[in-house]
Amino acid sequence: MEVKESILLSGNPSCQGCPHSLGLRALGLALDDPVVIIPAGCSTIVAGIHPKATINAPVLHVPFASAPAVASGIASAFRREGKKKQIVVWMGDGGADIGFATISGAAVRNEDIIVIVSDNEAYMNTGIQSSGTTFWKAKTTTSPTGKSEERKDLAAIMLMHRVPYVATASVGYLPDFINKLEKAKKIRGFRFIQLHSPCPPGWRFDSSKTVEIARMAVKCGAWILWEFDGKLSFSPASRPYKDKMKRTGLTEYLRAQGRFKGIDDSDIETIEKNIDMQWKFLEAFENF
Amino acid sequence: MEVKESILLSGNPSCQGCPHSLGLRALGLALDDPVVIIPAGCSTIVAGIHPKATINAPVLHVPFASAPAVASGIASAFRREGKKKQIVVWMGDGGADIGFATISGAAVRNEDIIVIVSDNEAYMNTGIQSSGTTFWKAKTTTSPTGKSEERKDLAAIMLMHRVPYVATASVGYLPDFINKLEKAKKIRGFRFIQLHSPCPPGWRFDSSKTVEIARMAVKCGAWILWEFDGKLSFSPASRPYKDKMKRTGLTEYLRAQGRFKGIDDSDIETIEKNIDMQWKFLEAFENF
Amino acid sequence: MSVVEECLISKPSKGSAGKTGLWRTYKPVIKENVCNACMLCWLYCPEGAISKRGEKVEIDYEYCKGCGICSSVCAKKAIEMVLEA
Amino acid sequence: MSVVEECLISKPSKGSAGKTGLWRTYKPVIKENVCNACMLCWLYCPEGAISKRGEKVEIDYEYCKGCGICSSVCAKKAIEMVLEA
Amino acid sequence: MSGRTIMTGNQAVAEAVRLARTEVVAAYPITPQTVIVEKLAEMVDSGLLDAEFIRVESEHSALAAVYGSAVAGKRSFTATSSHGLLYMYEMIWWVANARVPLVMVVVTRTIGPPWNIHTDHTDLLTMRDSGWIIAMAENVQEAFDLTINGFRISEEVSLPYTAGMDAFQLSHTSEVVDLLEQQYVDEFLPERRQSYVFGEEAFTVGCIGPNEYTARLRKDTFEALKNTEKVVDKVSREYEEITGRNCGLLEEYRLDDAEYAVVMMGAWSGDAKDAIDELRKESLPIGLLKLRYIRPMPYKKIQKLLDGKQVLVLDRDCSMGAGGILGVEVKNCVEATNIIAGIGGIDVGVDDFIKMFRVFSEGKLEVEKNGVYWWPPEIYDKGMR
Amino acid sequence: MSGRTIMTGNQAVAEAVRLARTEVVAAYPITPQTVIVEKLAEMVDSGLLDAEFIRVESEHSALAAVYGSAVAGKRSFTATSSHGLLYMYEMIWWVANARVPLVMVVVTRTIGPPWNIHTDHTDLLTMRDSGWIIAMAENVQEAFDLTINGFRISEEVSLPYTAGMDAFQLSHTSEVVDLLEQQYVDEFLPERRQSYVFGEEAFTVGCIGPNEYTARLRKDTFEALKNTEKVVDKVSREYEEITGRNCGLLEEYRLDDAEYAVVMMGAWSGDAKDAIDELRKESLPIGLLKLRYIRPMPYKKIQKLLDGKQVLVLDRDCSMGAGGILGVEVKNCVEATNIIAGIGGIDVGVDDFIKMFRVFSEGKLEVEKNGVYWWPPEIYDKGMR
Amino acid sequence: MLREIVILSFGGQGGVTAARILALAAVMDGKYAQAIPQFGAERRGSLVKSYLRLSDEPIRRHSSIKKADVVSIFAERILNIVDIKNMLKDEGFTIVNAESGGDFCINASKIALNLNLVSAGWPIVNTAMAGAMANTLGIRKESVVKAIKDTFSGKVAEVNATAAEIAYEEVYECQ
Amino acid sequence: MLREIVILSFGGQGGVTAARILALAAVMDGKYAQAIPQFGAERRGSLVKSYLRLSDEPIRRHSSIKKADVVSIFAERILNIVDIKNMLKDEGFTIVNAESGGDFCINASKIALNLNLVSAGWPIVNTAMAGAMANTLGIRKESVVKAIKDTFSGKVAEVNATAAEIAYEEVYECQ
Ligand SMILES: Cc1ncc(C[n+]2csc(CCOP(=O)(O)OP(=O)(O)O)c2C)c(N)n1
Ligand SMILES: Cc1ncc(C[n+]2csc(CCOP(=O)(O)OP(=O)(O)O)c2C)c(N)n1
Ligand code: SF4
Ligand code: SF4
Ligand code: SF4
Ligand code: SF4
Ligand code: SF4
Ligand code: SF4
Ligand SMILES: [Mg+2]
Ligand SMILES: [Mg+2]
Repeated sequence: MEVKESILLSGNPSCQGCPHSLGLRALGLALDDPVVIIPAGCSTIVAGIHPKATINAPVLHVPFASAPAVASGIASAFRREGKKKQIVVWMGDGGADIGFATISGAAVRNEDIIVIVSDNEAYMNTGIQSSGTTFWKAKTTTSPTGKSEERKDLAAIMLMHRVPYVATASVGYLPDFINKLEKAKKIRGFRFIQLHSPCPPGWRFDSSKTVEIARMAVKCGAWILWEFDGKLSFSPASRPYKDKMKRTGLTEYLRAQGRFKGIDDSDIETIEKNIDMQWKFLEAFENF
Repeated sequence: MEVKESILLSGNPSCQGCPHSLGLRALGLALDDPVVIIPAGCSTIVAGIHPKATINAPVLHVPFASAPAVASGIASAFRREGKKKQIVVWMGDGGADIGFATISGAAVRNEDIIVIVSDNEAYMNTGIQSSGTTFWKAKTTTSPTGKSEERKDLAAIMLMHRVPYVATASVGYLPDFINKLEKAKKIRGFRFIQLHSPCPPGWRFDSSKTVEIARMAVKCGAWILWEFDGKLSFSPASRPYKDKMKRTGLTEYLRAQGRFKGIDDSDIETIEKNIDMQWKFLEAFENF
Repeated sequence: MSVVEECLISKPSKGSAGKTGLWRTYKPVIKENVCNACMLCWLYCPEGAISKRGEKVEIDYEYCKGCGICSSVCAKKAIEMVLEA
Repeated sequence: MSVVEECLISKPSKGSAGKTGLWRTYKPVIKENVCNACMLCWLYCPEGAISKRGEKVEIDYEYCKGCGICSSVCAKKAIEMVLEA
Repeated sequence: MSGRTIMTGNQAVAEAVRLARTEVVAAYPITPQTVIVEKLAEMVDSGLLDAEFIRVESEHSALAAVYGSAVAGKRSFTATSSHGLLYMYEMIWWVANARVPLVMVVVTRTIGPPWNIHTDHTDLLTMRDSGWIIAMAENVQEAFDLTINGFRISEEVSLPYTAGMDAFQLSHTSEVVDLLEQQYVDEFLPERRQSYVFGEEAFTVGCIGPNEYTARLRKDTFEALKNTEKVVDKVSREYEEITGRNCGLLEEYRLDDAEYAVVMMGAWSGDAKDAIDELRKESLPIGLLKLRYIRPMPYKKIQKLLDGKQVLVLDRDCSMGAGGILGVEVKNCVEATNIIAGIGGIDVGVDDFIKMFRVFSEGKLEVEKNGVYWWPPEIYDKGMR
Repeated sequence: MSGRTIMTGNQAVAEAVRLARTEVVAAYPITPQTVIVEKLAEMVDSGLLDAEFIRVESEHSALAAVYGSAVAGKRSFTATSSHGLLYMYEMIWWVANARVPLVMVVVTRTIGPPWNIHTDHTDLLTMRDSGWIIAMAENVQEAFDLTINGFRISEEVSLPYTAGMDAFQLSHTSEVVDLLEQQYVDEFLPERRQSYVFGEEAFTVGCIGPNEYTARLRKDTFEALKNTEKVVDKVSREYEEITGRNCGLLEEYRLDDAEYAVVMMGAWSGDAKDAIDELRKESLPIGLLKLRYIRPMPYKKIQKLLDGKQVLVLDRDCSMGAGGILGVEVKNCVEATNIIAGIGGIDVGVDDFIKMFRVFSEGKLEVEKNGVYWWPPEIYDKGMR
Repeated sequence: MLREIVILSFGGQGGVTAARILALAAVMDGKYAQAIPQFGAERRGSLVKSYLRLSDEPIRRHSSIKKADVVSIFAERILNIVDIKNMLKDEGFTIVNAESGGDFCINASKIALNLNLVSAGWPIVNTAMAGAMANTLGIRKESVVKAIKDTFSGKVAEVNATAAEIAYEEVYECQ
Repeated sequence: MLREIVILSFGGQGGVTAARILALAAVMDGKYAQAIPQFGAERRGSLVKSYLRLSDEPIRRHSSIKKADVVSIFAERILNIVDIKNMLKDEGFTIVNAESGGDFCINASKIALNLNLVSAGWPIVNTAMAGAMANTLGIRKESVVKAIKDTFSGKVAEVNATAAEIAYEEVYECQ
């Protein structure tokens, strides 16, 4: 493995074991010249406390719902100068709720930007409230007895926007995420990656387990790594789990997290069914 | 055909041959007790000029991006009273641009409302500007030489929201639209219908041709009628055109509209390819 | 009625845009002998200006805007569009 | 520097949250003899606190927050988490 | 829960909303308002509050949703702060023009950039033209009281009501609060009233039409808001009878015999009172006029109370290119000096006020007419790095 | 295109944006601003304007997009109106606090409900606290001139700039305009300047941090905006040298020897001038002070010009529960009577002004201090149905 | 001297365009002018009001015209549905697209039909009416023609210019 | 009399909770009290300041405490990284979770560990510290215990109450 500096500097205000930090580090390893647009969210804090900044690249903080639009403007400006930098929107799943029209608008315009949703399945910066992507039955401060709705499948919805590149990734599989970024950076137009980002305080697990939990999600099939670049394919880490028999540890995955405390077997069965559905759905696409 | 009064009263300010009027009439024929929420758009005008109102039902005008959220609040209020009326959001494709986060949010919450996007493929009320759903190559005042991006596939995107009911419809096939509304009204939760609404001044065709143009769109396969209520199926009017050979008149469909003036054969070929893709995509779903 | 109601609440009534029959350039005229009262024109009239009185199909010329859709959807070609005087 | 720049522009530098090494409860300690310098821990350290000096893998204790991810991802089990004094 | 306890401002507001038997809550989280939302979600989830909680996807939708429930006749509540308030700004105007009663709490917070979560009253004051009734709490008790008063007043005059409370200084600070028993709240809050209810009758709300209708409606709103002065007087007297606590338009503190009068609002008024007590010990004749309501702005009362005094208006907010917002408004009816302080959450305490008031009374704050004085001068003098 | 022609306000603005060699335009349609957007889209499409046009999906995104292009160093433009302005309100504050120069035209329009597309200045004035430079055109020529001036001034002081123009009365009315040749505009508009450019250097804009930084930045903005008075003076003199047309902060019309002074802004000022000419014929000593800029608010100049006169402030806007917005502001520095008229687009013409001014000069408009007078009284007196 | 003109037409007849053409023509004559469309949503076929002001001095007012010096009526039918008197000054005059019924008359429809200026069944009378109005308002024929050619292009410009020229000549006093 | 107390702790140690418990206890004693958390983003492990005010009269001020009557330090390490003097009034005193180094000392960590009050490797010292502080601040032991039981529930409440009781008794003057 080539050891190089990333853009994320040590001593920043992220929590111990923060998934956004993992993702931002990988981002810096994959892209040479990123310009990063960050709407409100934990990453706002991770990005540093004035007068010091965490990220060694141009970074612009922007209002919560605005990031892909601001990025569109920057893309226009860069185009007029022939500037070739990668314009990256780094946002949370909450940003994708309030800003969904903005993401969708930029996608429909096929703006030349990369939008990454670092998805920790809740509004963490404001203290763990339910978002669209919050897992069914997960306890948050606005769903104290567990969320009653299914999670929103952001990546699939973006796929239907018919943009040139859509992928899922996970902080448990950084080389895969880096690969995807490297592929994405060679494509022009709107690129979207949903990065699965288990959060220790938000999901209630020990800070040492961020990577482990992320991997459990993939192994039990609850988080599926795939990529669309004209054609949909499952990523190597997820490929084995097309075979349902190979998926393992759903119960362990759920029980390892405080947010699922009290979940019962019939709930787990329901979740399993939904997971099967999701695989079937993606397979239908794979063959399309 | 049973002749009854609809909710749309004569002598309202819609243009001659207005598709929204057709849609609203059908709405009134299908639902017994609708409550209609209308964000900014041509329908704002169609709804009447104070102190007279066009629609013989409770109607609430609301800000452009807010309709599904306002409807959510009304649904909560009705639920507390045990009131059983159908809450219908009647919006344009422009409302679905600026308000896409709002639609998506209500869908994710599975709110007990029907959202109908009467899609005339542009911002008509403000004078024919491009929207997300504007057809590729269509001339609008903000795309004077033809729109450069593909149209946004709203219904497919809503399908990915995994809500209980999603359908497309057309003002050229009102009995089909009425059927769908009748089916939708029996389902609880979030229901979405994208209604194809050719607009005489906006698309530049004679006011007598609204229905004709709408039917041409279906016959050439450019607009596909389908329905998802747990399972996706093609609607009777579109079913024949699964067979590509049966699709007819794409060139005629396009040339009948002033907005496509100057479109050339290679453009039409591209459009045909995209139409084929769309059918393939929906067929993949049909079998899923 | 309070000022709020007076200014914010509009009541359903025909002709909120006035007598829209005035907008017409062409006037739809039903050939009674050809019409079979299938009511397709009624269904597709965006104005709701067509109705059935007994077995007779009628057009409300006070409000019919003359769009011509009725004529175009009538399978029997029973509606003719006539230039207004 | 203008007031605008002074107040709005932050410069990249380590320790924007101070010496975050102070946050630790447990301290990661590398067993040099077990470590094979695969650098997995470097890749997955969310702080970027791990580096390679020559063939040696080093942890920057000034900033390492003690999350324990390095220890958990090390296939060789070469990192032990030790309670801070 | 009733009797004396300690609570944060956010908790107290949630408690007030519960006691008011609110039926629909929709809100979107934003620091430092979040706890209100969480508490209410919890109360609804646990059945402690028999209401619907709508987990909307933005503030625009939060106010839109409670607009929907309120216009359909249900007592409704939301809360927000800063960027959330700005994001729902279109809806703010809409609900006021639609004359729909509902209550919103605004936890006042600085507007970015830079991102800053601390108190500053500018966000709340962006609402001042729109037709909302606007109150501002000095402490947790007032946050609780005003929220309850809010439902009553809002429904009586058919206008939306907001109560502001300072970020952290009230929202997150635990203070002594005297709660109310349900039965008293029930007595104080009659059945919901509103000028029209949507959903049953076939009518349309908000059609375009001749301009005269808009104009008439605006004047009616203007008058309804002016009339709210009297309603606040009446309602706060009633509330005082029940609780012994007055939540009227204004609070006078040692103002009667004062030669110098300070005008301000919000949590730091408490610090100013302590400072005034100190200065009174030195026989400086200074007093305070605390604005508990900014809309309606009780000009006449203010003018009467300040007549003949040297007036200092303290703003924790700013209208760029004009002055402090309260400064501009108060100068409408009396001559005054204006200080902008505590901007961006800067801590301003008793010692600061003592200094300020002293300098002011010594006539050394003489700034250009319509200019303002920025406090504390030190931090503006030189660079900070 | 240059020389004298006739154009609507919307067309003239688009022309000014073209002449300024704007590089990025992002805007969202709303009546009555739409034509600006359409014209610019057409110019870009046809190559007449070498710029990028971003077809955003909302106003929030429109201002966000030009924020992006402007912060990255490009001359950028957007336009909006009413609900569009309210929908982008969060971004309005953001770009001002970020000190990014750009120009936006606001076609002033009534806020709903009821839906109403006619003029009313309240929308524009909701921006008055935020740090934007705010101008208001009287006629199509001024809309053209102010747009060009806007780029110059905005870039010189690193603050965003907006010019308002009345819905329909200017936006859709064709009037005589003297256009400028490109070379003069090029001379008048130097290379773009701004306080920092984003995109190349590794730094972060807008991090949270100690409150002092926020406070310092706010004071700096306040001062930059105050300083804009001088910049407007200077720039408008330069512009006058080139064009013979002055676009300074204020315009005096027969004010010198007037005993009665009217203060107002926008398209109806022209009608007021005609009315003044009529009344002067009757030897009523009345004059007009037209505000061409509302931010910075040139209090001192206003005070000096109005000193000793009987002042009438005319508002086509309203701050509910307080008064007309200009009324409140002007009363900050002089005593004045305040009329709110033309609300919701109500037509107010020469005859109305003659009546108003006469009644005023006869002392019959005496309203309660801080109260306002609603014009025309007829429409408020009784029901309308 | 300021002259205030109201044009009454049906949406789609081009009343606003006529006002703009006349304003432009007046400017070409060295005058000041202002053309104001009806404010609001205008639908094809609905009754539309447009305003035109002409003056030797800069025009400052922007309000609508309540009492006009001239009212121009683009369709004879309008005479039956609008109370023209009410919007005309005592000394004002009307000009109508009809054989009679106004102070000045012109059969603009016929001119349009003859030149095949038709859209969706309707004769497009705006340029003919502009020509006729120009004459009664003292605007030079060359200016109207030029204004029309600046407004339209190619063949359309030619035909419309011809319509205006014919009407300019043919307009006559009725009573 | 108004007394102003600053609590210094690491995020996760529960400094804010301690302040709230003491405030509640003081109210139970018939006093007035106010507990203010550090304003801003608090991360596990980072240094956190909380404020506590106690008084016989209603407390009106809401600003932070710059010079405290009492500074309470939840971890010995903090002594090395913070200049305590600077935030303490001349006549003020400190109370430290340590065997020495403050005016008052208490080994709260030991008490917590003994009671198995541990989370993520850390002893949870807030209730023990609350107990110790209560004593030095003149708050009744019963009130702290009750305040703790009002704050937590079940077994957790019991153990924490015990911690407070022990610390209440064990706190001692150091120097
Ligand atoms: C308009 C607006 N509303 C609300 C907020 C408050 N807010 C800041 S961050 C955040 C949640 C962020 O959640 P997410 O995007 O998932 O990021 P995370 O914190 O989980 O990384 C919220 C609600 C805001 N800054 N602006
Ligand atoms: C926030 C906001 N932005 C813009 C507008 C202006 N506006 C009103 S209707 C409309 C377009 C409507 O288009 P669509 O939804 O497609 O409806 P249609 O008119 O085509 O029926 C626009 C942009 C508005 N009312 N509010
Ligand atoms: S809450 Fe989670 S996502 Fe946010 S900074 Fe902490 S670890 Fe990272
Ligand atoms: S423009 Fe089209 S959609 Fe709008 S009212 Fe006219 S016909 Fe209907
Ligand atoms: S569609 Fe034709 S046949 Fe049928 S009812 Fe109408 S006119 Fe008669
Ligand atoms: S012409 Fe149009 S409006 Fe008239 S009856 Fe036929 S369909 Fe209806
Ligand atoms: S992961 Fe383990 S083996 Fe690899 S470099 Fe780190 S400590 Fe050494
Ligand atoms: S404990 Fe965490 S922060 Fe420290 S070196 Fe290991 S991974 Fe990095
Ligand atoms: Mg998140
Ligand atoms: Mg549309």
